[in-house]
Amino acid sequence: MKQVTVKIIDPVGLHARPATVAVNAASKCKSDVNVAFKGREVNMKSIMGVMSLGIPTQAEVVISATGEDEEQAIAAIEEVLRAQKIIE
Amino acid sequence: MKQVTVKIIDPVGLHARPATVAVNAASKCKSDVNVAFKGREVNMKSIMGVMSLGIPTQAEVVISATGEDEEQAIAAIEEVLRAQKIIE
Amino acid sequence: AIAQGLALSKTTTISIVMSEKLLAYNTKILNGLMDVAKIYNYNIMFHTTSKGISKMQDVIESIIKSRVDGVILFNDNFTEDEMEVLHEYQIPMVVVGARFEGKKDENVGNVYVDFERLAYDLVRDLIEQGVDDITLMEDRLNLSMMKQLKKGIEKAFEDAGKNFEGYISYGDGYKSSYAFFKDYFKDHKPAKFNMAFRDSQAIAVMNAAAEAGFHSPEDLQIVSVLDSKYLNMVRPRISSYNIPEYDMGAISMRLLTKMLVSDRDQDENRNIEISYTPIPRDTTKEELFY
Amino acid sequence: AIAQGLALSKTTTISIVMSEKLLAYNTKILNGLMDVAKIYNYNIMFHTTSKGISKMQDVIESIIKSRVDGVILFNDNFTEDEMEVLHEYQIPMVVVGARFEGKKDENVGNVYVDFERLAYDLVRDLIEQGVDDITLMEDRLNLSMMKQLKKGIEKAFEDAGKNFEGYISYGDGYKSSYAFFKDYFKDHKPAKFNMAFRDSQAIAVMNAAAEAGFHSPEDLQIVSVLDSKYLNMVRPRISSYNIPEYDMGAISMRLLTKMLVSDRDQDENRNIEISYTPIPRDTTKEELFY
Repeated sequence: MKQVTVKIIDPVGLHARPATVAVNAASKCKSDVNVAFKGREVNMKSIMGVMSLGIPTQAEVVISATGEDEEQAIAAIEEVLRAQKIIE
Repeated sequence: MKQVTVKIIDPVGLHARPATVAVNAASKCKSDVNVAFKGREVNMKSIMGVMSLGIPTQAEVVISATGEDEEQAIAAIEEVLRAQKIIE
Repeated sequence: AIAQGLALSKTTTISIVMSEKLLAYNTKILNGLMDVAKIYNYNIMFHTTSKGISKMQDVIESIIKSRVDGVILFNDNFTEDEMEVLHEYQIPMVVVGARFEGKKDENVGNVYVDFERLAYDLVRDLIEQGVDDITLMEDRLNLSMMKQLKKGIEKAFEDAGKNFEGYISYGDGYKSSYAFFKDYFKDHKPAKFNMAFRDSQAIAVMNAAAEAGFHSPEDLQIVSVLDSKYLNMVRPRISSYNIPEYDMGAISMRLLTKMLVSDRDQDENRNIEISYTPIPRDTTKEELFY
Repeated sequence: AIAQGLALSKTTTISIVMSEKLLAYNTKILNGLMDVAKIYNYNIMFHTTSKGISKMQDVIESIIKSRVDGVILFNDNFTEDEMEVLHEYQIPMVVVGARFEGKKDENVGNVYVDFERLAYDLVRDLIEQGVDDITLMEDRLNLSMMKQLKKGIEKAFEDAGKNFEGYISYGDGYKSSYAFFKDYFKDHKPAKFNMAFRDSQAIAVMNAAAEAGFHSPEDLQIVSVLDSKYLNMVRPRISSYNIPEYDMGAISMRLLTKMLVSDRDQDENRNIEISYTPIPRDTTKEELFY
């Protein structure tokens, strides 16, 4: 497993379009990808899962990937979220 | 041939949605249907034709139908235009 | 033509059905639907209903003929009979907008805002603060929503031992609302509290009142249920509710996805309530949304 | 699944492609497209492009795979390379919005407003009236339109022996425009004439100026090129242009219909210019649109 802690800077948090962008990025990976916030962890490929976490702006969340492409998965997800100004 | 003179009361004239509603009503008839305004006559089943007449509000136009269902055609077109408050 | 058909058949196809008149008010929901559809590589067939051009019956016929895999319906588009036809063909569908009050089965999902509770809670607070001079402006484009708002207000009045008589109905659109209130304020005072569903109605009552010498929030409080960026651009800025519309769209499409793959008898939740939060701006008094 | 495909293949299918960010500004064009499509019983596949979710390349791939009969493209969605790919597959298409400046052939139609001439005529009149202190606010959502407006203004300046330097660029959206002007007017006067493409930018400059003590039209004239009902709701009401957007949509779909059935070598007009007319309201001086 590979993991990274990121800070959400999008003003609406990980809701709405930012959440959908995150799910889209995660969905492209072969690895299982999870996102954890305040002790709850959900499948990052699930829109309703990610939205149910209610992640606000400035929150720190942990993204983890497990699988053959875990290394690249984390890097790719970070890159997309950063390009979309969702994380720092 | 059967024809009728009607007055356009829709505030935008026979442009935009009203024109499209009129063309839709004419298109359902088997007869040839024409609309005439200020000496120019066009096929009432043609959107670009009808719009090209530039028919303003309060204009009087002549609708004519030629064909086996000409009687019903005129009646049906009048009914639709009236229901949509395009003519009096 | 056959090759074309075969190519199309590989992909899941979803029909989105909405009324043309509501399109301008539902672009965020549509964006949420489209984004999630794209993630699942769905093809989207788009249908609008439009008076004098295409009726709901035609749309239903075209949906059944083209055998789409699922349907997203915006509320306020259809009658119970029309829903019945879609039911018979067992097409999974999600109704988005207000709470769907027709017959439900495992083929029907609903992603909704509880407008009745929103209105009830607001009016209960107002009555507690001594305000019972309340107007609800009819919005003909959203009659399901109106019905639910009215029900909530009536219940709050009833619970306070009062009777609600402030429902007003006139034409739709800003121009007719504005003309109505310009005339109305010649010999009437505005209600102490004015509730509209859409931005344009709220702006209409504010402008007409201001031009008659009444100012918000002192003389009249105003709330638009649906938020829009324009409420922040007018002066004074009009209070409203934040309803996560993009999320409603995204969740609706995701729910439909689940319905397409899941066992019919699985007891999953197909009714998802979306939360709302007030956005106090300049047209409501400080004590209302504390 | 094969039966489903066969059923689908009987009907003409048209893809409509637009950017998600432009959806809210193009609902009238979309309504015109949908109404005419319905008259011809076309199926409409709807595609949106959306940053981080679906790129134009993905949309093109899906259009080619599903072998639609024709495409309606909103301008500002694609690059020349992307157009090239659609060209290669010989898919008839109509580009709607601004004048399309890429390579054209018999498979490409264009229904457009001549924004360059609109800007040229307006600025020529302004210069004749002694006004050459003019600002054009960049709109990042509509860069093709901006390019054409800028070209028209520059030409009018050039013809008057002057040089245009009033193009300003900041973020997109009302909030960033408003913040920019709030700050700007602390130590600058507004330009005598301010031209925006969309309603929100025009309202932003008006609100920021009013709050800094400058009033329209005396201190600053304001025009929004695109009209919207909100320009009539703010005070003062903002002048704009009437562009028949519904007609643009209706005509675009009709043009595509003709292209689908006509002989390739037929020399029909595939470039249709749509007219515009000024709507003088409160933010322009009387002599401007006489």
